[in-house]
Amino acid sequence: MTPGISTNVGPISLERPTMLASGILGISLEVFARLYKEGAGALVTKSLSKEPWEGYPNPTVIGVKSGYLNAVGLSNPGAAYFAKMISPNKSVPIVVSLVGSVPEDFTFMIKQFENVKVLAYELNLSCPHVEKVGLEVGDDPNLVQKIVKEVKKASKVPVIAKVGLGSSDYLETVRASCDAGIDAITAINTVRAMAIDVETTRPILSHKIGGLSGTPIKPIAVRCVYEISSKFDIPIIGCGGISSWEDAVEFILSGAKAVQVGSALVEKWTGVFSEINQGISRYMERKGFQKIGDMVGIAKKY
Amino acid sequence: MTPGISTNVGPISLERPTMLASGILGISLEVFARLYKEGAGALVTKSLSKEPWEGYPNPTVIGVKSGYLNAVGLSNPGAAYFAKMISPNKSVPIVVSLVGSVPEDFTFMIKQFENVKVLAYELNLSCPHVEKVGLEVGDDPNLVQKIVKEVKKASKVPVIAKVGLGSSDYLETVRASCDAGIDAITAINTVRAMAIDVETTRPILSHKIGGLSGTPIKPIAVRCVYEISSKFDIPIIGCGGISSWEDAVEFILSGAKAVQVGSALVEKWTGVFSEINQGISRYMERKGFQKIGDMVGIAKKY
Amino acid sequence: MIWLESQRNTNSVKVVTIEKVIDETPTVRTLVFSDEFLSKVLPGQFAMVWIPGVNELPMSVMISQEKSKAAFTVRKHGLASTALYSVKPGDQIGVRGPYGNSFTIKQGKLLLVGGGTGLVPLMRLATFLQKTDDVTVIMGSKTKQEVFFEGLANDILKQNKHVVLVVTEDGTYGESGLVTDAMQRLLKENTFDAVYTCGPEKMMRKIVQFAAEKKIYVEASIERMMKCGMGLCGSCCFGEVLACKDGTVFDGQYLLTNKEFGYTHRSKSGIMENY
Amino acid sequence: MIWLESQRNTNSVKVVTIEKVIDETPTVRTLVFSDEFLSKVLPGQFAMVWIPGVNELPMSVMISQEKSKAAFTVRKHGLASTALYSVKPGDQIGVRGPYGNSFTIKQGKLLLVGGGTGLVPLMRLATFLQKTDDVTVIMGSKTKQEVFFEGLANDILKQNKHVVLVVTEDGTYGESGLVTDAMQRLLKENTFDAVYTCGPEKMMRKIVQFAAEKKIYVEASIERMMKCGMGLCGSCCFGEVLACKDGTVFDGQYLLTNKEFGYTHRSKSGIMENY
Ligand SMILES: Cc1cc2nc3c(=O)[nH]c(=O)nc-3n(C[C@H](O)[C@H](O)[C@H](O)COP(=O)(O)OP(=O)(O)OC[C@H]3O[C@@H](n4cnc5c(N)ncnc54)[C@H](O)[C@@H]3O)c2cc1C
Ligand SMILES: Cc1cc2nc3c(=O)[nH]c(=O)nc-3n(C[C@H](O)[C@H](O)[C@H](O)COP(=O)(O)OP(=O)(O)OC[C@H]3O[C@@H](n4cnc5c(N)ncnc54)[C@H](O)[C@@H]3O)c2cc1C
Ligand SMILES: Cc1cc2nc3c(=O)[nH]c(=O)nc-3n(C[C@H](O)[C@H](O)[C@H](O)COP(=O)(O)O)c2cc1C
Ligand SMILES: Cc1cc2nc3c(=O)[nH]c(=O)nc-3n(C[C@H](O)[C@H](O)[C@H](O)COP(=O)(O)O)c2cc1C
Ligand code: FES
Ligand code: FES
Repeated sequence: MTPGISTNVGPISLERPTMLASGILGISLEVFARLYKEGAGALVTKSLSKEPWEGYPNPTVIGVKSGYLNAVGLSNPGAAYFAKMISPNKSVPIVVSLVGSVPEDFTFMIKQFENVKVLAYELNLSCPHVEKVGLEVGDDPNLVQKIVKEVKKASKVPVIAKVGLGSSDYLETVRASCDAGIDAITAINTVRAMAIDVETTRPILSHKIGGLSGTPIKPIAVRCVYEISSKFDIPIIGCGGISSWEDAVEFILSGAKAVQVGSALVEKWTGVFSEINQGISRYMERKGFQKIGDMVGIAKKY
Repeated sequence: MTPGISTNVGPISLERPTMLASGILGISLEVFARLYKEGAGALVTKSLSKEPWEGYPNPTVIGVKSGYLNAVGLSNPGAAYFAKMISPNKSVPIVVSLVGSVPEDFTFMIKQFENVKVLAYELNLSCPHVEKVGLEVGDDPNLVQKIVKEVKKASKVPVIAKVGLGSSDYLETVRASCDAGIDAITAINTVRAMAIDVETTRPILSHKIGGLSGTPIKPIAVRCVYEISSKFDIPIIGCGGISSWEDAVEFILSGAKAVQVGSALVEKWTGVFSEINQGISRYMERKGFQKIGDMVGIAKKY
Repeated sequence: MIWLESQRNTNSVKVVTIEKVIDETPTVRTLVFSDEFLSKVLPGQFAMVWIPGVNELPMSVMISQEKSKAAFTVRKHGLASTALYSVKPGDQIGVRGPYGNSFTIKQGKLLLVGGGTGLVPLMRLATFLQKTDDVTVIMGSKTKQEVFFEGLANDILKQNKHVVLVVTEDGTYGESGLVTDAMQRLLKENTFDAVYTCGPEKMMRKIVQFAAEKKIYVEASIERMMKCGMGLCGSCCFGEVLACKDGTVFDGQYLLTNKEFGYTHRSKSGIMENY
Repeated sequence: MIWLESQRNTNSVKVVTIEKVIDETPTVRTLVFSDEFLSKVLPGQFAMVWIPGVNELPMSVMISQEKSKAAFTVRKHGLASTALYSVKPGDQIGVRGPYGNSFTIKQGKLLLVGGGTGLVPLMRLATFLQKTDDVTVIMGSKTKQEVFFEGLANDILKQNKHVVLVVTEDGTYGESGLVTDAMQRLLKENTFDAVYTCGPEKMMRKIVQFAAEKKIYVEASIERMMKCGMGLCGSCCFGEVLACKDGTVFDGQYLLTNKEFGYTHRSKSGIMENY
């Protein structure tokens, strides 16, 4: 669409740097096709598990001052069902997000996608509200290393690890992933958080603790991208609170080669992708940047 | 002032549950006296070090969407100077915040306050932007345990440990503090974060990475208070993004016996303490709570 | 912080206290509460309703007939709706929203076709119509006992030229048969400027087809599994659109291109199921 | 996101481009840039000015005499102010604010006494005065070379009855001596409805005392070490008040109760130092 804003996240080529984040509108091929047409550079699916999951009862997603809390509980129709559903896909760049506890979970799921067009896999090592998967995996660098090794062996397409803030040093999760040959890192997932209603004196989410997303986490996410890109030579996809082109550029300057957008859909809906893309494009023109790569990480030089 | 809202944080008795957080307006006895008169239940000082510190060059504090970033660099006049400055104090409940790297730093500082009226000490184990102190100490439970033990030996008044989200499990910092006999926990400090200006492509804070405070971190802080109070039998002081009585009650319901207010001063100024106190008081009346203790942690029963 | 009502964060849960409970039928109740904000929403908009300790459900915003008050009308069914149905005055529920788009207000000869609690947004719509409109309402239910809102509809439309047609499947009250039968019959002798419908999707599909055949403008309000209500979770996807955000109201022209309409919807895990 | 100017988060750093640099004296320059928001602040308000890669300093908002433009007038001194002084048209600086309260606008016979860059808020104040006011401005500097804003002051007040009195310590221009001498002399023959002052604190203390002795309403704008500018860090504490938030403008009655006024201020680490 707009020239100049194509980007390479390691081996992953994107026409546009603005991706849909995992778990956001991510269960239908038709919706993916629409968002791609409306400007998203790639679409990350809802994190898939071996079996279908119902997720937690509602309330699973609520607003808080300036952001959102969710504990959806990784509801998803399962990898096999999902693979079949997207199998007609020819042209939409879909990144399949996977969640599991042991290497076999992941390799099993990858098998389901054997004959399906997939741009890359994203391993969700950072969901903050489901036991035995997500952050509980990400917090264990040894396990991460094993999983990434097996997944890299099993997958014919690039593999991304999605990290977040857990109860251990997320930079060790990045290190383990890099050591095991990961192709890129997505940072960050939601941050563990909760809200209590003072009238009923109850936690509002049915799972009580969920993940904070949106504007509130942006400065935390920018810091993580900056830290990862300062310490590791690995392509990064920035995620967390991005809702404008300025936000996207902030992540790129701190070291991201692409960005993912989630919560901003609420306020800006599907127009958010082209709005950000056009903003980046105009910014690049004004500042004399030829390509996204020219901007990546330049905030680090100061 | 308002009856019914006095509270006990373990051995620390407060007339009112709303304290001034450390580092906020915290370098002058006259200011403390004023804020006490205006409704604060206690005043926590700027974190003090053995020697005076200039802190980082400006910009040290800036606003971001809906919150604040700071990397003040713990500028402070040093414990000895500060002790002398507040020595005339007779009636203002001052909590002295201390920061250091080894047990001797802390015991040295406590010596300076030997003949000064101090309500309690708060150990800053969680400043996210100064090397060798704060989070770097808090991330090391063994060191925390040693420090707390020595401080408890040296201090004649209660000792609080202030924790935050670092690169290890903050619950281990809490555990180490409890094992060493800490009297209470303050949670949380600011969260490591940064902002990059897209026009100049530079990090804005002179120290680049600072701490996020205000509204954005509230759901994270509530979660921490809830987790600590679910796992440990220790009095907790909640801190992070509190700007209204509803916020304060949310922390109390999740397990805090008192709260600290920082960033809300910007928008509400010194009236924030009595506004919150009155709000809590009216809420208690409406809901039939007799004392703060009746509310503490009741969100955990669901 | 005291939010001015106009600044209210529509996505945050606001707790309200039930003030009045009205029995509409043995299984349907209307719950009335004070909420300036929700009292003013557009016809077709819905709220996410939290039943503390139980669940959260999407509910069309009902009219309350009292200033600054809002209401929901709920049919008891599974666990969550039964819990909501069972609240008493003084109980607290949480609301967030309003969400979704709304019916397009047309003028002239209008037909509203509702089944069961699908009547809720249509009642709200009726209050937005011009006094000069000629309005026909068809309301369907299984049996006499389950008929509700007949009096209310007549009352809302009392200044209009109007007909309220009740249809029961077992013929125990009003006309006998299905709302679709009644509509087909009406269409033989009448034309309409617009048709609005809400109810079971198979019913709506027929209504949309009938209207389309006669080239009458038609809108239907769609239900899907809703978790967030605000366009994040994707659970309400309906072809390439999201029911909570692009809808819930769609026009007939679009609906007839949507392969799911009247046939399939997704479960909580996102698996496609047939109606 | 495009912030409407009215919604701008005053605490976020906004980067602006210097459009014009005016040499006022060999060590003082005025920097002009476009910023609707700052162009409209009250007299006495200040901004925090980021010199990227160097530092951030509090600066009174100067007048620009052009619509939608704002300005700072800076004296080169240490590292940061010299860097700011040295910016060229096209260079970018960051601004946040406005911060602080403002002078109270009185009417009648008014006296403005400024030293050095303390004239900046007084010039802004002059633009807020009524045309019917009788205004005297005393501006002090060490020597002729350092005099600035004389023409500007006359220009702003050209429709007023006014006097602009320049005082140099070495007598190379205007009256010889200190602004306080000039004020004392004026007070012998005149009375005033209000006195406003900004400049070195020892000077301001004398001015406040002189006015107080004559029971004239007086306000002074105070400088302190400022890090946040918004009432968080405490570095600007001045007795029990905070200069950035409770001030920077205080009235004489208060100032004479403040033990620090004219005597002590705090260093970057918070240690009290004498003036
Ligand atoms: C926009 C919208 C407006 C609605 N308005 C009304 C109304 O005004 N009055 C009324 O009585 N009902 C209304 N409903 C239906 C209502 O939300 C519930 O689906 C219904 O009450 C059954 O709930 P349950 O928990 O008792 O069902 P269960 O017995 O638990 O489940 C039965 C079925 O109910 C549906 N369901 C359950 N949870 C949800 C959910 N979160 N979102 C959508 N469907 C769900 C599913 O199809 C499920 O299979 C509306 C639904 C939508 C989407
Ligand atoms: C409200 C306010 C308005 C001001 N308006 C103007 C103005 O319009 N024009 C102008 O030229 N100057 C103004 N100043 C003074 C200016 O902020 C600097 O203090 C001055 O320029 C010296 O800076 P420096 O870095 O060159 O000093 P340095 O040589 O680095 O330091 C010398 C002294 O400058 C002062 N200083 C340094 N940094 C700060 C700071 N962040 N806050 C306060 N004082 C500081 C301290 O007293 C310090 O000891 C104002 C100050 C305040 C508080
Ligand atoms: C409702 C919701 C569901 C989510 N589900 C997933 C998921 O399944 N897998 C995952 O890796 N991240 C999931 N996330 C996290 C997002 O992908 C993203 O990392 C996070 O929301 C931060 O980005 P944002 O601030 O732009 O929303 C979810 C977020 C939300 C709000
Ligand atoms: C400008 C500033 C300075 C701070 N300095 C300290 C400090 O010296 N010691 C400390 O323990 N916490 C310090 N904090 C953290 C606060 O005490 C508090 O934990 C944090 O700001 C979260 O609360 P809030 O959201 O109410 O501001 C500082 C915060 C700010 C904004
Ligand atoms: S209910 Fe979540 S996207 Fe519609
Ligand atoms: S400058 Fe920080 S409180 Fe005034």
